[in-house]
Amino acid sequence: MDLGVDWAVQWLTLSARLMSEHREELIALDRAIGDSDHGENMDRGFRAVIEKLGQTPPETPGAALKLAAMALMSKVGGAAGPLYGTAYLRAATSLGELAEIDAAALAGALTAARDGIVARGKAELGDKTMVDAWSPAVEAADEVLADGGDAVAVLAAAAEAAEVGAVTTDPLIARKGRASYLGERSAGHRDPGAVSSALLLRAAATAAGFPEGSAE
Amino acid sequence: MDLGVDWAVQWLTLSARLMSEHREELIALDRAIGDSDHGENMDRGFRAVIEKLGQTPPETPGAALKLAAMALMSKVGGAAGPLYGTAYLRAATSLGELAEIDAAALAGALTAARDGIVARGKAELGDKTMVDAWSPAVEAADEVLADGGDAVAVLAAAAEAAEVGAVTTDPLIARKGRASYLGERSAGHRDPGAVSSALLLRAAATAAGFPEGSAE
Amino acid sequence: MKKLINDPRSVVDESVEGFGMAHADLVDVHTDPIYIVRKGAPVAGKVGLVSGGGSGHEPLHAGFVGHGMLDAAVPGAVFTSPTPDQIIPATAAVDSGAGVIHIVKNYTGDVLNFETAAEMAQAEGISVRSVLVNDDVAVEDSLYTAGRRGVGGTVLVEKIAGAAAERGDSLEAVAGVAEGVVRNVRTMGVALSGCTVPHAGVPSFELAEDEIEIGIGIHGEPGRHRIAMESADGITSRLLEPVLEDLGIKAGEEVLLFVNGMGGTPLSELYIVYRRAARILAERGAKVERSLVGNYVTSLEMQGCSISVLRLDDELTALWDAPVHTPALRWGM
Amino acid sequence: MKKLINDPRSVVDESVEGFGMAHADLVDVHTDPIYIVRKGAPVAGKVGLVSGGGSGHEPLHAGFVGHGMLDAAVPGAVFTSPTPDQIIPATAAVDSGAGVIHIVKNYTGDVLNFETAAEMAQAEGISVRSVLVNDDVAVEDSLYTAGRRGVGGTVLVEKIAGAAAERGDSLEAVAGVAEGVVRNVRTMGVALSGCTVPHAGVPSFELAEDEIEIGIGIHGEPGRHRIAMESADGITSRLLEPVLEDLGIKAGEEVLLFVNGMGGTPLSELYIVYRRAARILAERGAKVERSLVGNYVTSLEMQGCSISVLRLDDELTALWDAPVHTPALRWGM
Ligand SMILES: Nc1ncnc2c1ncn2[C@@H]1O[C@H](COP(=O)(O)OP(=O)(O)O)[C@@H](O)[C@H]1O
Ligand SMILES: Nc1ncnc2c1ncn2[C@@H]1O[C@H](COP(=O)(O)OP(=O)(O)O)[C@@H](O)[C@H]1O
Ligand SMILES: [Mg+2]
Ligand SMILES: [Mg+2]
Ligand SMILES: [Mg+2]
Ligand SMILES: [Mg+2]
Repeated sequence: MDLGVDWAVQWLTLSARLMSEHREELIALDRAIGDSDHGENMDRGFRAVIEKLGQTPPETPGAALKLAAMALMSKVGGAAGPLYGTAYLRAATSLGELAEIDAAALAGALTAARDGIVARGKAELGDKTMVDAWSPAVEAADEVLADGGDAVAVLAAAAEAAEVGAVTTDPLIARKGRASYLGERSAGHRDPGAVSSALLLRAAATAAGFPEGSAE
Repeated sequence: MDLGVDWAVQWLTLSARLMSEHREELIALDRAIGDSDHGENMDRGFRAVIEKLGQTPPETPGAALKLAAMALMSKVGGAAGPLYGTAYLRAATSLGELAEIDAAALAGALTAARDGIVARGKAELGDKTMVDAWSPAVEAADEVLADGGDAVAVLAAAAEAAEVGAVTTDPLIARKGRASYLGERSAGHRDPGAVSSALLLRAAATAAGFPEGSAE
Repeated sequence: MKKLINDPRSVVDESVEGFGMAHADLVDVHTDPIYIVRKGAPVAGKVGLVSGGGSGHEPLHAGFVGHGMLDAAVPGAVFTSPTPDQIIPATAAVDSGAGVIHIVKNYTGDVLNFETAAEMAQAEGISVRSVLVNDDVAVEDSLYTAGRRGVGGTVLVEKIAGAAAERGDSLEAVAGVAEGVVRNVRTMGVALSGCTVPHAGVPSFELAEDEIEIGIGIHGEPGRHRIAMESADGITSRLLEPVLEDLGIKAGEEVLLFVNGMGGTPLSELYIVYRRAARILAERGAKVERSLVGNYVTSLEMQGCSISVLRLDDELTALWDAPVHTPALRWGM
Repeated sequence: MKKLINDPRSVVDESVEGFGMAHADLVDVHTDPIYIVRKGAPVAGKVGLVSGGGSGHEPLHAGFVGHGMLDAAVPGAVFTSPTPDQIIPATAAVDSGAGVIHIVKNYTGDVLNFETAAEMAQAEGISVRSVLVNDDVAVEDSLYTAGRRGVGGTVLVEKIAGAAAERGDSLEAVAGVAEGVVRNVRTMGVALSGCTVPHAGVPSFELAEDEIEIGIGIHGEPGRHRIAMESADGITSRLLEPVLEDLGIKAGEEVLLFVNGMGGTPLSELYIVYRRAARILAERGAKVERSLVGNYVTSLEMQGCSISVLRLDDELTALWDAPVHTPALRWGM
């Protein structure tokens, strides 16, 4: 099953709901090794996305992601704003004008998003950042694609891998972003950006109908 | 038994000890209805008195009290500094050059001290100030004198009455000093200056040999 | 309560010493007894301005010693008024022959100690005039109190009287200007937390997470009453309305609006209070011609603020605008 | 944690609005997106200076907009760097054609947002140069960190670069001056308490009654390590020694000593720290030629301080002394 603009809109809508529901949790994670704002930033950013979606309904998945990129870039701030902004913008560019996205296009968009984050933030795997969620997600997506899975399966695998990836940040010592100032004291805490990334990918899978029935 | 310079020096020495021992208690009383400094002020003041006593040993009771007055005036600060300074100065003036003080001279000195406090501070009985300790003390001293009591008995009665007087400040609403800003919220707390006054008069009686044997 | 101090007993000495080192171009610090004098004082022909009071209100008073403001400041122990043996030499040090003004906040201790010092300075041949600051509308000025306290408005009195002295006004004229400010300034304050006097070691009072003290002074003493926590806008009305009522501010009048931090409240919050206060004044038709926002008359690390309003006229505005160069207030030079 | 606010979501908007009302003679406040511009900007022929960052550090940055310092300030949410859609119009508003400098504190968020904005402003034809401030010696500048943070030294960079811009230096020259300050300033900080971000509602970290955090940044983040409480003198050595070592200050050198309060520590305590720091410098034979003591780069109501040392030369001293007229720093005019 390919995914259209409805899926993209639903993804962003679910993302906003998850960011609002997990706002306090993300703030608490960021308090431990950062500055207590990640949940507030993401919540504010996705509220803006929803507002923009209402004003100018997009016509393609790519347009929806571009709109999200702009809203995130101008409303999230901090490190996460430009990183997510770039990720969504690169994904949008990779999707181009496509009305329906198949598994290959989707995996390509995920790769573009991850590469955008890396290009901007220069973080490597294991630096205890959102890259630790995105990289395994991209790898899992590519595997499913190679195995002939469909778009929904690609998203499901990506979401799963991102969640595992977020958990793997627990013992790491941060080398990028604000948590790196803590040195060894950053170990033993989960990276907030990796958690928000996993939530966003989970929203993408749910919007595509996985695991709870099909998206409207 | 008449009282000489040894008594006066002993009085001041015991006063310093009591101020140091009751420092925290006086701070706590002042915290409730004032600004948390009375115990610190009195302790600092009487340390200065002791230092001066060591430098220039006085020859008469009056000289001892004058020395104390000067030290208190220059080291206590706040409301209590000028009030006690005036009290001790007026008492010293009233005693003049006397080498030995009898009951009458002593009662006169206590009256002069109390009048000095009233002249400076303009507080009346019941205003919840140190006057509520000094006025009953002076009255009790005068009664003992009228009944033919000696100097030690005069001091014992004064100390007793001052303690009772301090307790009577509990329910009062303050009308003078910092506690007056609290209005009705000042009721239910004991006035710190009345308590320090009672302690000082208790020291005078103890120095005179009442109740625990004679002073050295 | 942790503090950046070495010993509670040496807090004032060491702080004033550091202050003197940091501002050696502006002040001389005298020790034993301790007082701070404007560099080059006495200024020939100029009336000397001396103020003082307990420590713990920094930058008041030492921070306001310098050109166009105080000639000397006399710090007592924390929250304890200074003693005559400090006030007298400070007074003598700034007397050029033109006389000296004592600016005294209305507290029993300050009044008694300055009174004694003034008497003794007079006896030494110095003309001394005392001006009492009592701007706190939280306290009723009645037979049943020690009278209204001197609080935030003190800094306005010191600045404006300082400008009058600097331009060469006589002793009586400077005193008249200072009294004019006192008549036209009122203040009210709020505490969101108590503060901890170093030698006491425990907070002056404890407030629950939903309580605030309205009508506080500047010595960590409890206020007139305790109420439930409110929004910044609500608190601002509560403070400002009695100030405006007591002053009788009418439409068309010009004022200086002063939002003062008690020491532990971020500047950003003071501006939120300023915003609402300026709007209330605008709604009443009053014109905010000058403003001051910041920590000027503090209570150690207390959280809270006070709002002062000064009714301006052309004379007061000009004196406010006159150059001032002190560690904590500086403009025009 | 009680705060003088109305709604955690409107703290920055309302505070900046109040700031604009209180300083209407010096600044214009733009809303949606929010940024603050010097009155009369762009100044013809002058290089524009823009800085910004998360809110919660007041008076940084808006308090330093005015003659001789910043042309614009761009405040983000509390402790969150601002976004390109704020930075771009602020940059455009202060460009007279001579180009604009972005003074950026070295945090991933600030760097990325300013980088994006600079790119886009360049695309619109504005010459933009970025200067990165990274004065915090608590953080090792290595492959394993995001590099040293920008902290207290930022205000010195802004003042001195502002003076260079005001005297008419070119874009490259102003950038060179700013980079010279960055090379010669180092800072280290301590927290005696955490601070509470309004939208978070709980303190950024909790310290026991006998613990302090050494090597903190300015965002309420924990420091490099936690130690037992010490005397002010002990803490001062702990902060100052690494600063001096990193700078390599030698006998005979001239420095500016800056003791900065984190927001909740009384000024009197900052002077106690200053006293010890000045003595340590004197013992090393360094000359404290200029000083600054106060709350300039804060972390909301955090208790603690930072110590910065700037190595001076005649040029930097002259630029430091040049007139400045902003809400929070003013002299010479
Ligand atoms: N260089 C980087 N590369 C990738 N991700 C990063 C980088 N720096 C920070 N992050 C991510 O950003 C998250 C923090 O975002 P946020 O709290 O919103 O911003 P800030 O750190 O500016 O307060 C971190 O948890 C981390 O996942
Ligand atoms: N006008 C007054 N007359 C008599 N005693 C007074 C007066 N004002 C204050 N006092 C006394 O002074 C005491 C407070 O002393 P202290 O705390 O040392 O000074 P301050 O109030 O200046 O902090 C009060 O408890 C009260 O007994
Ligand atoms: Mg963060
Ligand atoms: Mg007291
Ligand atoms: Mg006192
Ligand atoms: Mg942040």
